Order: sequence, then structure tokens, then C-alpha cells
Amino acid sequence: MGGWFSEASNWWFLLIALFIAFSALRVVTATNVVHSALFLVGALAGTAGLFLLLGAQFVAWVLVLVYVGAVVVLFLFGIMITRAPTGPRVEVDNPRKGFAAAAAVLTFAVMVYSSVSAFGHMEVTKVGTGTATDLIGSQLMGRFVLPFEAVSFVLLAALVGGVTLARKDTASDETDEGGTA
Amino acid sequence: MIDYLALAPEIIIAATAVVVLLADLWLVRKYWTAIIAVVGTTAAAIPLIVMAVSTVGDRELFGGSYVVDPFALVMKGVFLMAGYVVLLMSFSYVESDNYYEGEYYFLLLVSILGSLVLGSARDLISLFVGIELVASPMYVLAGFRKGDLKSNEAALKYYLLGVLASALLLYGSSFVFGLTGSLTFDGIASVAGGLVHEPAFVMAVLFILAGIGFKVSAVPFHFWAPDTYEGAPTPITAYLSVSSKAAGFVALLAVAYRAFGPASATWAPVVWVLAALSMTIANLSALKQDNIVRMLAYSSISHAGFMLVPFVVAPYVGADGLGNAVAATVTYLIIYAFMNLGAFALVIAGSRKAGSGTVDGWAGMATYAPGLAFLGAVFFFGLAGIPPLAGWFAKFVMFRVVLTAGSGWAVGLAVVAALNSVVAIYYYARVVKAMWMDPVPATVPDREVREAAVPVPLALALGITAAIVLVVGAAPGLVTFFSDATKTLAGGG
Amino acid sequence: MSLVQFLILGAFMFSLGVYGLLIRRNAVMVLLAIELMLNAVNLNLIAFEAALRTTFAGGQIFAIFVITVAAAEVGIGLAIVLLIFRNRRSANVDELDVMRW
Amino acid sequence: MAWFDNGWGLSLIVFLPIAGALVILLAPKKNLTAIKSFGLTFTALPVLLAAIMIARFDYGAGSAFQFGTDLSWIASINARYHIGIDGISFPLLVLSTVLTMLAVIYTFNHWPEPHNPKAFMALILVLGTAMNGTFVALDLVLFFVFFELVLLPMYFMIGIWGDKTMMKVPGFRIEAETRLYAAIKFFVFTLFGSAFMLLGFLALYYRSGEVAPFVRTFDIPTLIQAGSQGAFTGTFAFLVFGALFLGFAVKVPMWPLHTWLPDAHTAAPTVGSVLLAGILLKLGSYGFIRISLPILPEEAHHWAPAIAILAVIGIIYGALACLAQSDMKRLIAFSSVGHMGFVMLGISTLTVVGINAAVIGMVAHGLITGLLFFVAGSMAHRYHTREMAKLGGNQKLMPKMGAILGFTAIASLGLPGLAGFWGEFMSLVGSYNPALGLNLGVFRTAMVVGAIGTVLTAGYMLWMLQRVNLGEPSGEWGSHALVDADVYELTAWVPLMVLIVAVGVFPKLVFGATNGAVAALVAKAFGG
Amino acid sequence: MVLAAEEAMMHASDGGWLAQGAWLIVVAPFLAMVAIVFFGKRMPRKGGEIAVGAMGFVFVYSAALLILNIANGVIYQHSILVAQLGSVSVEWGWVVDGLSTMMYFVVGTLSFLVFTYALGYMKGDVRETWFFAAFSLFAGSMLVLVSAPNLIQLIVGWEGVGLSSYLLIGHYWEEKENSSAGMKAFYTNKIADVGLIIGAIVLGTAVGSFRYSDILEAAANNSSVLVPVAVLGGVLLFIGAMGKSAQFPFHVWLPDAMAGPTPVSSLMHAATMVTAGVYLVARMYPLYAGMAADMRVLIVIIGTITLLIAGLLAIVQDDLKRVLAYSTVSQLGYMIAALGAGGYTAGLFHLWTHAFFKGLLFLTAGSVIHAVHSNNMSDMGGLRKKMPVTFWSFTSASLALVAIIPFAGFFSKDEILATLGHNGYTWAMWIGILGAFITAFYMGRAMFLTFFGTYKGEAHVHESPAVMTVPMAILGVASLIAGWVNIPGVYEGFHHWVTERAITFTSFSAEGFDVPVMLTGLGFALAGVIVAYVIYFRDAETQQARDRIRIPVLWPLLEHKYYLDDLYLATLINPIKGPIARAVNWSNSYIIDGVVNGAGVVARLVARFVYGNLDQKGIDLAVNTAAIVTGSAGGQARRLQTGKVQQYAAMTVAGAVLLVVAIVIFT
Repeated sequence: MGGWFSEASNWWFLLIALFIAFSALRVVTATNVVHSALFLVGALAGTAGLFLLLGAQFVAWVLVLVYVGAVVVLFLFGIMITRAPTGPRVEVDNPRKGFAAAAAVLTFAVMVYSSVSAFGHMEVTKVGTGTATDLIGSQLMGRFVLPFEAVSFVLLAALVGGVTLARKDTASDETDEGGTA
Repeated sequence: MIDYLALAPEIIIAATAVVVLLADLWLVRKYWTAIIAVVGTTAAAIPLIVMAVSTVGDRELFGGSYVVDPFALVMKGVFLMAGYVVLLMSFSYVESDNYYEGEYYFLLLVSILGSLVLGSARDLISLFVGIELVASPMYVLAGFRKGDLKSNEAALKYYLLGVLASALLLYGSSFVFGLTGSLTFDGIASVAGGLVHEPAFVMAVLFILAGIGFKVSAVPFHFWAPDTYEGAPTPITAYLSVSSKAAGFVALLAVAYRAFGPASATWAPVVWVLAALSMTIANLSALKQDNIVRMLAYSSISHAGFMLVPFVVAPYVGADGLGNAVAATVTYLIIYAFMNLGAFALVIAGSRKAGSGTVDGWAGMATYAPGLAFLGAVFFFGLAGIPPLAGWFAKFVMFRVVLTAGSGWAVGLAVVAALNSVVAIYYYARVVKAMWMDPVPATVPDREVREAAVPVPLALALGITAAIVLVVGAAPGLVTFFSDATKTLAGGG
Repeated sequence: MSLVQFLILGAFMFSLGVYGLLIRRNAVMVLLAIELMLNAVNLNLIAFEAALRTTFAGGQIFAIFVITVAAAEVGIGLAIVLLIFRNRRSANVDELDVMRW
Repeated sequence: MAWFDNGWGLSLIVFLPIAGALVILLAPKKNLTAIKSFGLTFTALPVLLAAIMIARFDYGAGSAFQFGTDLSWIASINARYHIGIDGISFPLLVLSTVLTMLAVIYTFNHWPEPHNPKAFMALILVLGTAMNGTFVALDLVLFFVFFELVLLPMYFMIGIWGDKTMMKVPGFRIEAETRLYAAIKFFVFTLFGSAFMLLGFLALYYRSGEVAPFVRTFDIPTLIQAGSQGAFTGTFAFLVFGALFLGFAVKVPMWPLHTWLPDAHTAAPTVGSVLLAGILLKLGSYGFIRISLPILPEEAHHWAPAIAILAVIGIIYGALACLAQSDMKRLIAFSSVGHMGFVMLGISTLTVVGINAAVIGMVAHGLITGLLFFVAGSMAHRYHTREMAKLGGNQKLMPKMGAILGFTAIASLGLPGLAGFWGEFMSLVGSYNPALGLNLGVFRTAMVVGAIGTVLTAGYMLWMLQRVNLGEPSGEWGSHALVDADVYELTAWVPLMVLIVAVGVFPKLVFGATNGAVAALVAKAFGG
Repeated sequence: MVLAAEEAMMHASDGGWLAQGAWLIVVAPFLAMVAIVFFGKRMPRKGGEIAVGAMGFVFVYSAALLILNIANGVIYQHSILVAQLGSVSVEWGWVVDGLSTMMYFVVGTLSFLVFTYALGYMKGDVRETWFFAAFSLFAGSMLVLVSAPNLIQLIVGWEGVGLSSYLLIGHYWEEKENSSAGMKAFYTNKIADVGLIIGAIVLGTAVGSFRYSDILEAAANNSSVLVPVAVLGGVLLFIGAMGKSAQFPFHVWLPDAMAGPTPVSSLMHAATMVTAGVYLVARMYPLYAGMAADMRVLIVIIGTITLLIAGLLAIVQDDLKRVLAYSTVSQLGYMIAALGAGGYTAGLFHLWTHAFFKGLLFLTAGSVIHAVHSNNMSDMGGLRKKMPVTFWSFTSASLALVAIIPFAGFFSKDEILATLGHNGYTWAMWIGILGAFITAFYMGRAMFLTFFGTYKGEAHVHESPAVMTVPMAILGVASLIAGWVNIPGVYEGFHHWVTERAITFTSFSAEGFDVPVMLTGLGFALAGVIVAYVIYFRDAETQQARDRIRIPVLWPLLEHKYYLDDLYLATLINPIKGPIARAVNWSNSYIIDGVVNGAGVVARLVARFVYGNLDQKGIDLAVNTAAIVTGSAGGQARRLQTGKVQQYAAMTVAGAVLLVVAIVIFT
């Protein structure tokens, strides 16, 4: 264990990890949607930090840009539009906490147990020797070009679909014969 | 250099999707979009045929992460056929409600594109992307009847659980990557054998199974299905219960036999449990349904159970047996696809005439719509698996595989399956009984509605499916000709 | 740095995501929880990549795909939530009971 | 005639009816004559072909499969279109063609309610194909398909044209329309059995791959070959036989799996009951003879005593139940349980005599009970009731019909000199000395009990006659204009009566065909 | 004491074309029946003439055969194979030998005469045609039975006789009693037939053939295959015989059989039905004489019991036909006893004589009934003058029955008594002699009540038409002379006729009169007549008074026929028809079907639970049960406000994770 603390990077990790853990916890415990959204930002930012620590600069910045830049904004819009509970008094959680906690703990236990048993010995290589971005680029344009193109369609579909659903219109309330119970 | 012929179907469908989207902007007559979609789907079948007859063997692209082998070809064919039928079903339906037709067909096509991608996906990333590509348009389409609370609810339930499933799938995938250091199935398979007793590997595999199990709606990952089916527009329900489910099975087959083939000892028991649960719980639940669509939802869950049955023999048989297992699932899948599509087409037509989607509402349909009543008998008894309708052969090959595995576990599951196939008779027969033997209820609409002709495209859909169900029942060779070709999937892994 | 510490952190985030997913009443908050889970996956992928140093940077590529798709999903999700909110003036998932048995 | 002998003849016999069904579906709903004539044509032609076969059948080689062919059907599972008839299936095939035709003729002026001739006729024809097919199939898969194909038409016949009176499901507060209850009961009951039968078939297929020539096959002759060489033994065989037993015993039906039968027969429209009793029940017992016994001889030995015991229980049980019936059709239905009990008793002896007896018993029961249901149906049609308490003096009101009923009832109680006798007597002979190694005590007791059963049979049959035919007719029929048996009915019935006498006086008509085949079967399976 | 068979062997011929054509007499009645069914209605006598014609042919042909046999004995048999099942072969055929020729003649003669009589008797009956058809069937079946060369054909004829008796007894089925009487006859026979059928199977299987020739061959030379089953087989066959020949305790059906028209009774009692049992025993005699000898005493016992109890019953009957019916039973008892005692000849001889006079008795009774329109002797009396032919025929027949020398019955009965005495069944002989007294008494009673005293009825009495009286007259003569064919020491032709058999066997026949026995028998008979005369030969009302003499214990017993019918009803028929059958039916509906329907109901309940709780309430089930277990309340309140989505999610996650745990643990 001592050896572990002798490594500077581990201190960095500890610092960021605690931050992430705290904000993640608050994401699911905060009674104010806006807060939890902001805590999510924190968690994401922390994760990006770890990415840097692991030498994945490109992904780190993608994360920051896509999430902090786009997704969270999206969320905030959503929160505003849907008048999500922003006051502390609101009942934001359903009463099945006990069970949920149990499930979460069980999941956590399983994951940790298997991780340790499988990778207990493995080390991650030193900082700095990060992956060259051009490698990623060539891979994306080469071997993974097809999923890459496909994802573009996912985005397109999400865009079109999102617009179609979200836009206000005079959709009549006709009920579908197949669906009437 | 990329083999564009191999990608032609995907490209054509993608292009069609874009064209539909653009056409929607300019065209006044929206039904053109539908026609374009149909044409595109048909066109996409051409390169498939070309490849099928070509002498070139398996076409591997992108370092084996994307393969066009007989399995892929057959499944893509199925997806296109199914998509085609769903499109036909959609015409009159979409017109009847003021939908965004262009968007509707666009999203449908994207989903079809996703299923095509899945057919060839042989690495984790394409798998993930393919699944998302199939699913995300469906999240939207499920809620496409925007005014209807049920539809909204259907969408959200499907969405939330779908994303959860994806999360599980991804978490599993990440561990697989970590354990094997590779993303392609073949790469994974090369080391999977040694990891059978590695807890991390077990967790990874099972999470992936759970993720896909959601797609095929196997118990206990099925909960979304009944509500979503009930709420979503009926053609979309049909698509979910057939194409989306089929896509899930394609993924499952590829993952199970290709990626984790050597580790079948890990997943076979799980599949045993899933299959048994799916068949039993779904069948019993279906007994309680009055809404036909909801009943069909549970029936489709139980059928997923039947399709899972062949997987359990994997640890006990050789390459030949594995091939048979794949073929069995595929055979079942194909036959089920057309029976179920027919059933849903029938639901659309019948509900319109009877003005209700409940079993009691359909009572006495034989008196005012004998044709539909006849088709009802064909499709529902087909699903029940009663000769001479195609369904019997699906069950037959399934039983054949498990009983020829020579394993007590397999036989046990076969018995469960047998009992379930008897229980299933009840709820299928109940609908037919209502249509043929019960008096017409007061709720039925007046003559011009109830004796109005079935719209041509819908009739076409009914005709195609019914013909296939009847013919295949007498000459199952038509299906086995294709399904046997898919044996190579296991042979390779 | 040992690999496990990252994995444990990931596991923690994922489990919290599960927790949130199960208890939050507000749909948007549920979505947030889900993002947490996906993020955990990304962390795993990057950590593995760092440990394995594959020739094709598989982990990072995968992570990129995950991020992109996740973004798309959030879009759709929020749209659906919006739709529901418009129809019933509430975005609480536990009030979705039209099809109660 | 080569084409005729090489499968075409049989295939035509099998598929002409269903072809007729399609033709009828195309025929206009209104045009009754067209429907009738199509129906008659497509059932008469098979009879004609069957007649030609009677002429061309090589009785010397009754054990060999004749007029058959063996074509590829479902290559991937090695299921083949292998058909053919030997001395055992031949009489049954003829019976089924004839009975189907007579059923069609009878229907011409007995359209049950709801009047929908098109569908009804089509269903009869589909049934025809299914029944003929089962008797000629020599491939387990083919057999299975035809075996199951009878279900749907019969289900609809009972469910749509069946008895509409309400009945109380015994033991429950549920009230159901008889036809609906009977239909689903028949349907699910039979499917329950056949699901396991299918498992049994597949198990055989699996194990057949492990004996020479080491290819898995559904081919019945091949499996028989393997079976007679002891390919299937031990627990495996035990379970397989059990599975097949479930499938066949439900169809026969054997006590205690018989309870679907009274309801189905009672509820079904006349033609339905006729075909149900006449042919469908035979599918089960035929399955035993064609599949269970020769393929699993060893297990047949183990199971035989159990089968014998169940059979005689069925005989006595059925007879006693008959004595308690007040509904004429239901009484006849229960009588089937007894008669099929004799058939199964014969089979269980595993002897040449016993199995011959079983076959002739099937034929006789087909003729006699078929006719009984015809008459009972016609009477119910006239009197609008089946309550024997209400009937009486029928002999006076409708002399012809009464006489025919009397004749048939007498035949049904197994009077020597009429068809019914041989099955009963010979199965008793068989069970007096069953195959070597079978428990004599069990079988001889079975014989005595069976013989006593014949007394009870006479009991309820004559009692039925007394209540229905004899005595002074009750006043309420005075007003009714009761027409005696009309020309259609007589056309349908007289052939049956002639056959009953012919087979009774000259049993060689059946034994001549069966004996060789049965002898060969027994010799092969049980060493003679 | 001679070995009949040796002589038989000496001059036995195969009978030539006459014997080969003998099948004609079997077929003729059936052809007649068919013809009657199709054309009878259109004929002047409603088809009766066809029947009579056929019977005439049979009579002539059988007479020819008899003469042929008398001239030079015939032993011929022919079989046609009609079915082969493995080792078992089914054959139709016909036997012409001493026994069968005698039976052919009896059947032929009686049928011919009775049919002719019936032409008159049944004139204008509700369904004449039907009657003659069934009547032909009756005679035909009997001929099938007699001509049978094997047990299977015997059974065919046997049951055929049973059936036609059912049809004829129930001829007037408008009244329930009549059809019931027919059913009673059929059932009683059917029950006994179980014995016959099983016996046939036992013997046939043991020998490997159902032919008499083979079975008796085996019996004659004590073949080992037969040793284990000989006695059993003998007993079983005898049970069958008891049924047909109305031996105690199966005799109950015969008196009720009077419900049928009188010609039927006549034929049934004389030739075509009750004789079948005697014939069977005679046919199988070599078996009884040899290997099954041990059980013969049983036959004797049954016979003697029958002759005694039936005779007693005859005393108390008021119905004339019933008197005769019981007398038949009692006479059959004599025959059976004789056969049991080794008197092959004696038994058959009595069958022969009895056929004539009993047939006649019924014809005369019929004639009387026809005239007075009542069966009861209390409605008759003093008919002597009014119906002379009838009276004289009756007298002749009665004397024959009472066994007064030189009438037929005397010789046959004496032969029987002699046989019994000679073969050491002295007790049986004494019962026989007592029986002779009883016989004489009840016949005397019948005679005096019917023909003497004063007429007590209302109907206008007149003699019957010629078509009826002529046959009576003929038979009247026959009952006088029929006995002369076998006068011990004088002429023993009959003995030689009937012992013309293919198989050798020992048979007793008296060569001379056993004078003391003869005299005792005769004496008892006369005594009986005298007692009857003393009691009944008076004017009407005193007849009535005298007829009320009661023997305290015996009388009620007799009036209730020893309570046998009630016993059968109470212990057998009613329970089966009633409670047992109902119980079975109940079990069918409520136990077996209960299981079936129960399965359905259970399935439905399970389904409700699975769907309602597992599938739809999902986690809440777990949560709430946990809550209930831990006693914390509010489970209900919770469920109401929980959205299902999150339960679904929970199930999904839990499912996945738990599966992982399970697999990790169990593999």
C-alpha cells in the first residue's frame, strides 16, 4: 500500500476520484434538478480529468465538448421547459429507496468483486505517452468507418425524431384501434 | 479497397431514407414518400440476390469486423421482407391518423438500416451502433401518436428501459474488451475459451446477454413489451415484435456462437433459465389478456423463449449440432416473423371493422368478415403451432435440436416447451373461437364500416403473409433452404 | 496506478446510476442517472485502453462512439419527456399508469 | 397402371379431398348444387381408386408396403414423403374413404345450423385428406402432420355446428355452451397428447442415428428394422414408449384419458360424430400397431399388461357409464370407450390373433358406431331431442329407421355373424394366451372381465333399444309429422349395413389382408 | 352295454351328394327370411307361405338324411375356411352324422308343423311379416348351431338363437313386460354364454383348433394338451348349456318367455332353443365321457335339482302355458341328468320324444287360448266337447308326457330312469321317479281344469281351423309312436342312429326293461294322475276351491318361484343398473373430468397470480411481502403510487445481477 502512495499520479487520482464520487452521489441525491444537473457536469469534468491522467486527451476533450458543451445545456433546457422540481421541499424520490439502495449495492459488490478478481494485478502505464490523435482519426476513418457513418444516422434520426416529437402541433387525440384496451 | 457490393443494401436503404426525408419537404402528396420507401426496400434486395448467387464466398470488411456471409445475407433478406410488409401495413394506418408521414417512413427506414448493419456486425462497436440504430428511431415511433397518452407512455417506457439495457450492454462490452483486448468477435473467441470461470467474464457476458435480452424481450427483460406494444402504433408494434426482435436475435446468435462460442458453458445455463421463464410466464400472462395486441405481446415473449431454446444445447454438441441449433433458431425466427406480421396486419384490419381491439369485440367476425376470420384461424393457429400451418415446423425443428443433443437438461427444457405449447393453445384458440363461434356483440359498428373493403396494401400484406404461412406449412423446405445456409455462423466460431 | 481503482470508481458511478434510475420520480433526473451509468462505461473503456494499449486504440474509439450515441439518446429522451409533459403537465415517471393492470 | 402403383394412386386418394376443399372454397356461396357435386366427386373418386386397389392389392404379400413411393420432402431434417399401404393400413384406408363419401352424401339434406354448406363441406373434405393421409404415411413427420391435421376441421365442426345448448361443467359453477366446451376440450386434450408424441418421435430420430446405417431417420420401416434389432432399449425406450402412449392413448381413447370423447361426440354435428367415431379414434390404435409395437417391441412387452388392464377397465367402465346415460348420443359415445377397449386389449396381447382382432375391431367399430351415430343424429334431427326418456315407440313412428337402429345396436353388442363379433371374440382368444413372457394371470383375468363386458354391452344396447324403439310412442309425437328415413339417409346407411353383414359372415374380407401383415409384424418384433 | 362306435365304424358312409348338399337346409331359412323381409308385405299371407315352404323343404331334406342315416349310417363333415388369423382358423361348414341328422329331423319336422300352425294362429297379427322373418331366423340359427362342425360356428348359431328368441318373445313390444321378457331371456343366455365362449376358447386354444373333430379326437385319446383344461372346459361349456337349456339357476327366463306368441313357445320348447344345451352336451359327449368324467356328477345334480323344483312350480301355475313351460324345464332336467349319468342315448331319446309331445302340448294350448282369449285355466274348463281335436291331441301329448305306456314319453323316461339306476345314481333315479309323480299330477290338473268340469270363461269357444288342427293331429299320432324307435330288447334303432359319430366313445343303453324300475315309475305316474283326478275332476266352483289347497311352507315359496327372480334383481340387476352405473358416471364427470377441468382452473389461477403479481406488480410483490414479513405496514399505500417503469428497470437490473451471482456461484 505504501508503494501506492509513493506514486504522485495516485494522489491525483485520489483527489479527482473523491470529487467524482461526491458529485455522482449528489447527482442522485440532490433534491433540486438544477443542482443534480450541475453535479453531473462535475462528475463528467472529473472523468475527463482522469482521461487526461490516462493519456486519452482526445477523448477527454470530446467528453468535455459534447457533454458539458451540448448535453448538459440540453438538460438545462429540458429542466426549464418541464418545470422540473427546483425547490427543496418537493418529493423528488419515490419511496422505494431501500430496495433501490440494495440493488445498487449488490451491483456495486458484483462489479468490484469481478474487477478485483480479474484485474487485481494489472497496472496502467505511465502518464504522458498519450495515444496519438492521428491514430484515432485513421482508425475512425478506416476500420471503424462503417459504424462511424452509422452513428451519423443515429444522430440524424435522433434529430428528426426529437424535432417531430417535441414540436408543438395539433395532433388529434384519435386513439389507435389496436391499442384501445 | 472497400467492397461496395457488400455494402450496397445498407447504402441503398440509407440513401432511400435521405431521399424520403428530402422528398417530404417538397412533395405535396405525402404518400409518395411511402412509395419511395417501398421502392427503396425492394431495390435493396437486388444486391442481396446478386451476392447470394455470386461465387465469391464470405466477404470480410474492415478487418473482419463486418462480414457478409450466408447468415448475414439470409437475415438481411428477412429484415427487408419484414420491413416491406410493415411498410405495406403502414400505408392505410398512417393515412388514417394525421402523422408526419415523411418522418415516419424515414425513421422506419433508419431502423431497417440498423437491422441490416446488425446482420453483418462482427465486432462490439458495430454491434452497439447497430442496436442503437435499430432502437432509437423506434423510441420515437413508439410515441408517434403524440396525442395519445398510451403512446407517450409506451415511448418513455421503451426508451428508459432501452437505455438501461444499452448501459448494461456497454458495461459488459467494456469488460470484454478489457479481458480480451480485442473488439472483433473472432478475436474475442480466440481467448474466450480460457475465461469461462472468470467472474469478470461471466459478468460481462451476462450483461451483454441482458442488453440483448431486452431487445428480444426475454423474461425478465421483457417488462416494457406489453405496455409498449399496446401503446405504440400497430405497425410499429408489428415491427417491434418482428424486426426489432429478429435484430436482437441476430445479435444474440452472432455474439453467442461467434464471440462467446467457446464459452458456451457460461451462457447456456443462463439461456436455459431465460427460455424457461419466458415461455412459462409469458404464456400464463397471455391467458389473462383481453386486448388482442397485449395478448400478442405476451405471445411474442413466449415465442422468444422458444427461439432461445436451441441455444442451450451448445455445450453438449459438436460443430454440426451448433449449426443445427443456429438453423433452428433462424427457421423459427423466419416462420414466426411472417405469422406475427400477418397477425398484426389482421389486428389492423380487424380492429377497424370490429371497432375494437379486444377479444370480445371481435366476436362473430366470421359473420361479417369471413375472409378475416379465416385468416385469423390461419395466423393464430399458426402461432399455436398446429399442422399444417407453418408454426408446427418452427416448433418441430426447435424440439429436434434439443432432443438430439442427448442431454438431460435439454430434454427437461423440451418438456417445459411442450407443456407451454399446449397452454398456448388456450389463448390463441380463444380469439379464433370468438371470431367464429360467438355471437356478434352490440358494440360492432354499422354495416358500411364493418363490411368496408380492406385497403389494398393491407390486403397485400395479409395475402403475402398468409400465403407464406400456408405454403411453408406444407413445404417447410422453402425455409430450411435458407436457414440451413446460416449454419456456417457456428461453423466459423 | 493500478487498473482496479479506476474500475472500482466506474462501478461506483454505475451503481449510483442504477440507484438514481430506480428512485427518481422526475424523468429528467432519471436521464441524468443514466448519463452517469454511461459515463462509468467510458471510464472503464479508457482505463482498459490505458492498461492494454491496443494497436487500434479500441477503448478510446469505443468511448467516442458511446459518447456520441449517448448524446443522441439524450436528445430523444428529452423530446419524449417534453411530449409527455405537454400532454399531462407532469414529467413524473411514476405517474405513467394508463396501462395499469 | 405403373403410375398408379408407384404412389400416384395413393397420393390421389389422399389429396383429392383437400383439392376438393379448395375448389369448393372458390365455388359461389349460393350455388348449393355445385358444392354438393364437388363434394361428392372429390370423395367418390378416392373410393373408386380404393376399389381399384382392392383389385390390384397383392394379398399374398400383405406384409409388404404397396402402391407406395418415397420422395424427398424436408431434406434438412431427412423427413421424406414416404407413403404406402400394407395389409394393416389397407382396410382402414378403404374404410375411411368410404365413410367420408357416405358422410358427404348424408350431409346433402342434413346441413346443421348455422347453415353454411360451403365451409362445412370443405371441412369434411379436409378431414378426409387428414385421415387417409395418416393411414398411408410411412414417415413419422408425415404421420405427425396428418395426425394433427384432423384437429382443426374437427375443432371447427364441433365449435361452429355443434350442440348449442348450455351445459353445466360438472363440479364447477361455470356454465358453458356444450359445443364450445367440447371443442376446446377435444382440442387441448389431443394436443396435450400429441405434443409428447412428437417428443417421442424426435427421440427415436435421435437414437436411430446411433445404429446402422448411422443416419438419423424418421422413416418408419427403417425404424422398425432398427427396433427389431434391439436398437431402442432401457430407460430411453421406456420414456419414448410412454410419450407415444400419451399421444395415441388420448386419441383411442383409453381410460382414463377418454373424457373428451363423450363431450365431443355429443356436441358434434352428426357427420362430425360419425367421422370422429368412425375414423379418428382409429388413428390412435393404428398408431400403436404401426409405430409403438414394432419399433419398441421390448417396451411393448413391458407396457402390455398395463395396457391390457386399462383396456378392460375401459370396457367395463364404458359399459357401466352407458347404463347411466339418458342422452342417446352420449350413450353411443361411451359405448365407443368399451369397444376401443377391446381393440386395445387385442393389441396388448402382442399376438397375431390379438392384433388381427384389433384391426377388424377397428373396421367393425368404424362401420357400426358410424352407422349408430348416423341414425342417432337423424333421430335427434327429427325429434329435436336426444333424451331417451322422451323417445320411445320409434319403431312404430319410423319403422325403417327403427329397424336400422335395431340392426345396428344388435351389431354393436357383438352378435356373432355380424362384424362386431370378430374383434371381441378374437381379442379374447388372443388374451387367453398372450405373447410369450407376458403375465398369464393378468391377461386371462382380462379375458374373463372382457367377456363379462360383453354381457354389459348387451345390457345397455338392448335397454337403449327398449327405451327408444319399443313401447308405445308418447303422445307429444302424435302431432309431429315424422318422416321416415329418406333416400339420402338410406343411400348413406345401406352400404354400411351390407358391409357389417359381409364382414360378419365372411371376415376374410379383412383378415385376408391383415393376417399376413400382422404375422410378419409379430414375427419381426416379438419373434412370432 | 355296447361300444356303439365300433358298429358305427362298420357301416359308416360319407352320405354322398345328399350329405354334401346338406348345407341347403341351413341356408334355406335365411333365404326365406331375406325374401320375407323384401317381398313378404306384398304377399297374400304376408310372407308366411315363404317360411312354410322353406321349412317344408328342410323337413323333407332332413327326413331324407335321417332315412339315409338309418339305412346306412352317415358320417360326413365339410368346412370352408373363411378366415385365418395366425394359427386360428375360422370355418363355416356342416356336419352330417347320427346326432345331427336326428336334430335336423326334429327341427325340420317341428318347424314345418309349427310354421304351418302359425299360418292360422298369426293370421291378422299386428306384424305378421316381421314375425315370420324372425321365425325363419330362429329356425335357421338353430340349424346353423346343429350343423356346426366347430365351436365358433356353434357360438354363432347359439347367439343367433338367442337373438331371435329375444325378437320373438318381445314380439308384442308395445307392452313393456313383453320386451322385458325378451331382454330377460337374452341376458340370462348371454351370461351363461360367457361360460360357453371362455370354455370354447380354453379348449380350442389347448387343442389348437376349434373343430369338434380335433377337440374330441384329443379327448378320446387323452392327449396331454387337454389334460390341464379338460374338466375346466367341460364345466364352462356346461354353464353355457345350462343357460340355453334353462337349467337351475338359469331357468328363470323360460317361463317369462311365454310372453311371445304361442307358436314361438311351441318351437322354442320343442326343438329350436332349449334343446341346444342338451345338444351341446351330447355333441361334446366324448369329452364328458372321458377326460371330463369327474365333473359329470355336477351335471346330474343340476339336472335332478332342475327336474324337481321346476316340476313343483308347475303345480301352482294358473297360466296353462306356464304349466307347460315349467314342465319343459323339468323334462330338460331329466335329459341333462341322463346325459350326466352316462345316458347319451337316454338323454337324446327323451329330447326326441319330448320334442313331439311338448310341441304338441303348446300347439293345443295355443289352440285353446286362441279360443278362450285367455291364458288362465281359471277361465277354461269343459272344453272337451267344444274342441275335440284339440282335446284328443292334448290327451295324447299329456299321456306321453306323463309317461303312460305305450306313449312316447314312457319309453324315453324309462330309459333315463334305467340309466340312472344302472350307472349308480340311485338317488337321482328316485328323484326322477318322484318327478314322474309330480309330472303326472300337474298334467292331470291341467287336463281336468282345462277340458273337464264346466266352462268358466265368457268368450264364444269354437274349434280352431284346419291349418291348426291338422298339425296337432299329426303330432298327436307322433307322440304316440315316437317312442317306438327305441324299445329295449325289441328295437334299438334310435341308439344306433345317434351313435353314428366319428369319434368312438362308450355310451350306455339299456338292452332290456328293468322291470321293477319300470313298474315303480309307471305306478307313481298313475298315482299322480289319480290324485289329480280326485282333487280336480269336479264341477267348476269346487275346482276353484280345491285348487286353493295350500301346502303351508312350500306354497309361498313356489308362488314366488323360490324368490330367485327377486334375488337376482336385488343382488345383481338393480345394483348394476342403478347405483353402480350412476357411481361410474359420477366418477367420470366429477373425478376424472374433475381432474381435467381442475387443471384448466388451476392454470387460470396460476396465470392470474403470475400476471397480476409477478409480471405486473413486479418488485412491489417482493417489497410488500418483505414489508409484511418485517411487519412494517403501508405496503398497500405504496403500491398505489409507484410507476411501473422503475419496477421494470429494477427487475431488469436485479435479473441481470442475480444471474451473474448465480452463475459465478454455481459454475
